[in-house]
Amino acid sequence: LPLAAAAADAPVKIGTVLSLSGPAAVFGLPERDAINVVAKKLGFKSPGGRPFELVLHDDKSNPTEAARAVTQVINNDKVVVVVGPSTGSGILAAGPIASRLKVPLIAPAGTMAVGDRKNEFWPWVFRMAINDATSIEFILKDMAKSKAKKVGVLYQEDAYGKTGVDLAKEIAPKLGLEVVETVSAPYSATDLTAQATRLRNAGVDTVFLQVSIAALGTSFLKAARQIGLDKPIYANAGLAQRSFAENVGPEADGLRTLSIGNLPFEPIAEEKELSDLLKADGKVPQGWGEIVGANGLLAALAAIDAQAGKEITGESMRTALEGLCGFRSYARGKICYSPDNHDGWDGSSLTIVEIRDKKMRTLD
Amino acid sequence: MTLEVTDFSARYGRIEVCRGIGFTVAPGEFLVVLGANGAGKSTLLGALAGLVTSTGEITLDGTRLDAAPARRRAGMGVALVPEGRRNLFAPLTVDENLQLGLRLLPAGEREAMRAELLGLFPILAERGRQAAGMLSGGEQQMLALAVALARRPAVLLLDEPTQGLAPIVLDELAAAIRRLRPLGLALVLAEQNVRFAAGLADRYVALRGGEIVQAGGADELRDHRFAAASLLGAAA
Amino acid sequence: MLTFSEFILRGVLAGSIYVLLAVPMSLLFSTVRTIDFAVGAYALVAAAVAASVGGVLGIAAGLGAAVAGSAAMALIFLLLKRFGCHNHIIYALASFGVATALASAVLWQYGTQSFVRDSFSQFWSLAGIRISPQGVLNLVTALVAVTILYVVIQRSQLGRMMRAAAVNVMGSELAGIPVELIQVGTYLVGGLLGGIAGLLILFTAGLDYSAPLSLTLSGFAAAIVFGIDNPFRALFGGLAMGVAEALAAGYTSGMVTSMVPFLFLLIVLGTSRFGDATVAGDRT
Amino acid sequence: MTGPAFDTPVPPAAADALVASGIEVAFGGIKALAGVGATVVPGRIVGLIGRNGSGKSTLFNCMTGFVRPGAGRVTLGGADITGLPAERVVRAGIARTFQTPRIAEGADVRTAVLCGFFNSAKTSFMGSVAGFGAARREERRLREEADAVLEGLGLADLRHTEVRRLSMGLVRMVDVARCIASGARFILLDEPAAGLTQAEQETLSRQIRDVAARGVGILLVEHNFALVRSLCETVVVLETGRVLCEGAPETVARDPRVLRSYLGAVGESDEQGEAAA
Amino acid sequence: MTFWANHRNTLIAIAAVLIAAPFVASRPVWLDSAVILGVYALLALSVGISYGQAGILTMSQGAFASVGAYAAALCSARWGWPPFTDLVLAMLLPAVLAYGVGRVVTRLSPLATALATLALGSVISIYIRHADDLTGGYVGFAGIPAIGFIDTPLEYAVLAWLLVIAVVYGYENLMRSAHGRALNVLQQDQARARADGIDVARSMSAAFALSAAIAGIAGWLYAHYVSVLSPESLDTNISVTALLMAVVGGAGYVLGPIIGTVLFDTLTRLLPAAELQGLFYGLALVVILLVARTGLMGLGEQLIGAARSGLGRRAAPAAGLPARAAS
Ligand SMILES: Nc1ncnc2c1ncn2[C@@H]1O[C@H](COP(=O)(O)OP(=O)(O)OP(=O)(O)O)[C@@H](O)[C@H]1O
Ligand SMILES: Nc1ncnc2c1ncn2[C@@H]1O[C@H](COP(=O)(O)OP(=O)(O)OP(=O)(O)O)[C@@H](O)[C@H]1O
Ligand SMILES: CC(C)C[C@H](N)C(=O)O
Ligand SMILES: [Mg+2]
Ligand SMILES: [Mg+2]
Repeated sequence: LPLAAAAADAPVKIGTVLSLSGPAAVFGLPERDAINVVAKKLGFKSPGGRPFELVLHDDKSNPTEAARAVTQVINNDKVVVVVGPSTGSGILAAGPIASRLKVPLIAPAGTMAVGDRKNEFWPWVFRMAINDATSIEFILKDMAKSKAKKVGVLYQEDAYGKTGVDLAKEIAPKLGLEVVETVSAPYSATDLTAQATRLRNAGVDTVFLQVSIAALGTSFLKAARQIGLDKPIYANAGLAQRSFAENVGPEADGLRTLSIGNLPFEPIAEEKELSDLLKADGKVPQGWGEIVGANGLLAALAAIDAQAGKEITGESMRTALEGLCGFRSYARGKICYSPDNHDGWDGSSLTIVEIRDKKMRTLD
Repeated sequence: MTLEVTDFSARYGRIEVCRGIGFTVAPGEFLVVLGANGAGKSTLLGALAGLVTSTGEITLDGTRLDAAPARRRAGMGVALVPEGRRNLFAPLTVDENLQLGLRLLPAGEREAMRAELLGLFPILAERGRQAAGMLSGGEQQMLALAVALARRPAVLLLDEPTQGLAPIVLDELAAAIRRLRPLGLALVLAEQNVRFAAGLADRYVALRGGEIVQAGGADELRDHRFAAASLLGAAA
Repeated sequence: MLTFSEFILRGVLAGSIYVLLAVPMSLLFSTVRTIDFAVGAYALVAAAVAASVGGVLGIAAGLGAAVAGSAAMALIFLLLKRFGCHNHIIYALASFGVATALASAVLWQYGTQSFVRDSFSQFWSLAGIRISPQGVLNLVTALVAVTILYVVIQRSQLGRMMRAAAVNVMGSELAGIPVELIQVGTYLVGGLLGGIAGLLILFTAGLDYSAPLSLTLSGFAAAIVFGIDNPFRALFGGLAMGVAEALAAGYTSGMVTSMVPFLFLLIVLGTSRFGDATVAGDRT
Repeated sequence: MTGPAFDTPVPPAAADALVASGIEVAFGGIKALAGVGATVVPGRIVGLIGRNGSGKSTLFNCMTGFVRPGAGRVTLGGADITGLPAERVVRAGIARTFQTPRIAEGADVRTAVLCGFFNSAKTSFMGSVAGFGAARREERRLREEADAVLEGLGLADLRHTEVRRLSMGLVRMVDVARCIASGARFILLDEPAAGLTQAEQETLSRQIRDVAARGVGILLVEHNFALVRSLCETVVVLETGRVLCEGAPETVARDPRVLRSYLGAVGESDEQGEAAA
Repeated sequence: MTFWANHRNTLIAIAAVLIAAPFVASRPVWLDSAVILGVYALLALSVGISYGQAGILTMSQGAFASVGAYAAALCSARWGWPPFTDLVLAMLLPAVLAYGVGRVVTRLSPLATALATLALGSVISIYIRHADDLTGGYVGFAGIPAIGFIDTPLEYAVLAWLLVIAVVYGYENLMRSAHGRALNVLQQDQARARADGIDVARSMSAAFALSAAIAGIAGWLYAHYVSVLSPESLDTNISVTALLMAVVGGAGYVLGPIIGTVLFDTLTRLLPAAELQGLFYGLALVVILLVARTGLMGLGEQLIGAARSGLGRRAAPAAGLPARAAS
């Protein structure tokens, strides 16, 4: 059933289903903040002048809730596009619903499976993030520049951690690296000395952290220092968070992390604008979550503007998104979708940052 | 100490179970409360101890008790041994139960009292480290009595203390309670065992439907048929 | 062999955190026969406040905040009791609500940051194993807490009153024991102990807004696995869980590593008699 | 027959007697029973008396599977049932009451009695869930039988009364009804008369006699010697875990050892016996 | 008439569903909610049986549901079983698991039981996360087909609530049978139960298995309706939520869990999506517990009781001795 916005001047409804609680709130909250400040700055009108409304729901970092929230915003609030859910598994659960109700998702997660063309719902999901394979290759390349050969991996026990470690094992050999040991930790771990000890005993030259729970990151770094594992440490984007950098102690100095831009500490021109907006609203920029969120909204708005004067439905939004390329965004790289490519971003927006004195410094 | 109860009623929620009760027990005097099952004996004793909501006045040598919660009445000298020895702490050892009973006594007197109680119920000394709940039924009853006696109460309320005790132990128990008379103990005893009650009490009151229907001297109880028919209200 | 003993040692040090969380559970169980699911939240609140205030004042403020959290729980407990609810599971569920509320308040106030502070920068070497003095401090604190608790509960008049209050409210009233005062007091002490655990975690590994539930469950498991009726059991429970996790992390991988702690719980509960329903003092 | 002999002649039915012999039980250091035996014959009432803590309830617990004896045997009609779990003992036909009544709060009298029928219920767990016709007929049958049991004990009017509103005496009667419902051929009663008024005791003893008359063997623990005297043909007296003596109530009551250790003053006056008669 | 007396809850449930149906059917979003609500109601009912009746404080219903859900997914999507046949496996598998574990946990204290079921749930979900080939691991399982002809949310909603009513019917049958009474007795007093001849371990395990089978039905429905599964779809949070729903509604009453489900669901919808959501949720939970200490059903019963005794009925004297005593 086509869900049409009643009249051309009636506000278009945009759903935002994000993780505002639970472990993924680390990303969901900055995503929401950025979406809010950008919408406010635009005066709830798209750059092309079309008024819009935001409908916010919490997916609680849980796929069941994500699916429910997406159903709700589409059926109840009649949104024509959804930014979210925040997590890979949330998107996978919401995908079939989006495809059944014919409303596209703008998905801010790197999980590979989200962009798998075998999914029936593939046409309805547009990734607003860098996919994990690209990310991991990027950071491992940086690692390969050092003399390190033997890599140890610590990953958190969830989808993010597990897909990360699997990709790392797959990609490392192509770059002349070898993953010699992997250890994992549940969210609840309070002490990672045993894991660190095991990596040390395996004689690794370098360590790769595939974690997004900052507490696990800090805990591991402390453990590594305590047990005398002083090797260079790299981390995937999960740890590129302001609060991690600021709260972790000196043991984090030298840690290299993948990031989309460096919003909290050294924003480049477009990022600076977003960072100022956030600060003006009393928010403290946290990391790439804001970039991903803000750009999700901008993509939706760009798609709306691409249909100026026309009736907007979920289906028309999908078509418009597939034609979207190089719209104005708060990011380094160019975001470009096409009917064959729903991955949007390539590696050009990625950077490596290094933690020094509780700040993330962009390396180049 | 003199226990005085006037115009006393007790209720469970909206249900009034005892009403218009009044009596006085002088120091050293023993009063038995008789009545059929459900007449309200336990309710009366529970209310005197502060466990059941009540209206009316209770004074102990002129001090009002009725406003105080059960916990404070305990400190004011009232001790109740409820039906089914429900004042025991089953997982705690016999010794610990006794120590809790002795708590309200001045520290210096505790050892002497302990020895006295263990003399009265020697089995409790043997079972000191055993959980109270593991004792035999009768042993539990003895412990329940010992715990109540331990604090040397001014008013002792006993709810069917004879349940589960061997005949010979009843004799010993009666003798022990009698020894408390010169110390000025006021005793209120609810009993079905008329023989035991008659041997111990000075006076009786009979309850029916929550009201006192009869009162008199204990000698009247020695006539069994009289007691069974008119006081326990057995036959309908 | 050295590796093995290293994992054991690290497990023991890690397990001391579980012990610290288990101690308030064991304590509360001995006086109220229920579980306070907010213990992990008290820990989080203490850590968050201490980290943001900083310094000695921060430690005091953190503990104060944790106790305030437990005071809220105690108040709810009292209200439930006054309203005539004597179901211990309801108290536990209410504490679950308090835990959720406190964690959410921390998230709102401090955001998603992880709270972590540095304590010692020097490490000790014990037979070639590098350990942090902080870990030793945690273990010592746990041992002290367990010992004090054991002496108080098992050997003191107060302890007898606490246990009495837990098993027979009517009997306690008759014995002149201030049941509610004791139970509320226990909740508050539980808050304090939870707060101390939180501060030690703050200086050991750090934690964030999502930690409370898993902290609570770790403490719960440690308190129960070898039987909840004695704080020394909680000590062994916590340390054993720490060791099981460390050995699993050290010697196994993947699925097995994650399963070992839970299999350990299941096996102990399934084969031992520690968790048996036969409560002392119930005979036929 | 391994049990001790009766003073009265053993009726022919004794072949299917419930016999405990040489029972020993120790709890930690406490020797609760040291070689105790007792025999219950269908249709007869045997009394078990003794000082508090002499081991009466423990013997009960051994004969009903709640305590596993350290030594000794319990047989039912010759079959060894020592150490069987309690639920299996019930299925073998031995039911018991508890010294402190154990009642499920809130249930009404009929439901309580229905619980006693658990053994004779023929539907399976899943059959009950599915609610097949058979299950429904079965339920109807159980209800009728329960009503019959209540009727037999004179409790029919109380069918719908909540158990917790009953006086202690009636609660104990309901417990007896529950035993009968289980189809037991032997019923072990632990101080059923505690806390009963004289009149209630009389009702109770009449009904115990009725039950026995139907061929049920009864083992009765009771401190009310008058009641024991009026009901039992044989009495076993225990003293600190041993059988002190055994015989007809009159004989036992005159035994000086029994007077000294158990009866005290009661034994010397006979009026109690008359009162209960 | 006897059906009314014996199946009051079933009839009430049917009536409530019929009354709600026209309203629900009028809004697509409500239809979707009705399906999910049905899933939760089944889960809460399963808690009602295991906790409310058998006294097993279970924290593993989410795990049982996901076993049922993955069974459904594998049977229908991978092995091509005909529609509805997978329901058998979805019920059987959790039931067998629960029966086995039940034999162990029945002799534990309630808290130890809770811990054991929590550990069991964790083991199950770890297995699901790691069995990549079977379950799709962390990423999950997509493309679960519809149940034969049942395809639209309306049809799913009808199916869901038919299942709920069927479960209520069976639950009610159970509670009116010897086995149901046995559960009630053993929950309060195991010694009493054994004296009645009840094999405590067997009865409790059977109830736990039944409850797991019902959770399996919930998972089966969920899998087919949502069509994708991941390890977090039906996790410990769901177990806890189901427990809360059952307790809030009144775990000991047949309909209590359903009422709790509806209330909880409404509550979570009304809460604002924000950092403070947890605060409101926690406070709301506390307030509900304060108001309805024996669950909403218990509260209702109390109110009715109060209204009745408010009519001035005096204390009924304790039932006296029956007539035969007077002689
Ligand atoms: N908790 C309660 N709530 C409501 N009514 C109660 C409660 N306890 C007792 N009653 C009622 O109060 C009345 C008096 O009971 P009480 O226990 O005081 O009788 P009693 O004289 O001690 O009987 P018995 O000889 O059996 O011990 C009875 O009608 C009983 O049903
Ligand atoms: N489970 C147990 N643990 C420890 N001691 C026990 C246990 N059960 C019984 N005893 C002890 O064994 C002895 C016999 O107890 P039992 O209950 O058999 O006595 P009884 O003859 O029934 O006494 P009563 O007439 O007082 O009920 C008692 O001294 C009791 O303390
Ligand atoms: C942009 C990416 C780094 C996002 C990340 N992989 C996630 O799943 O949240
Ligand atoms: Mg009474
Ligand atoms: Mg006994």
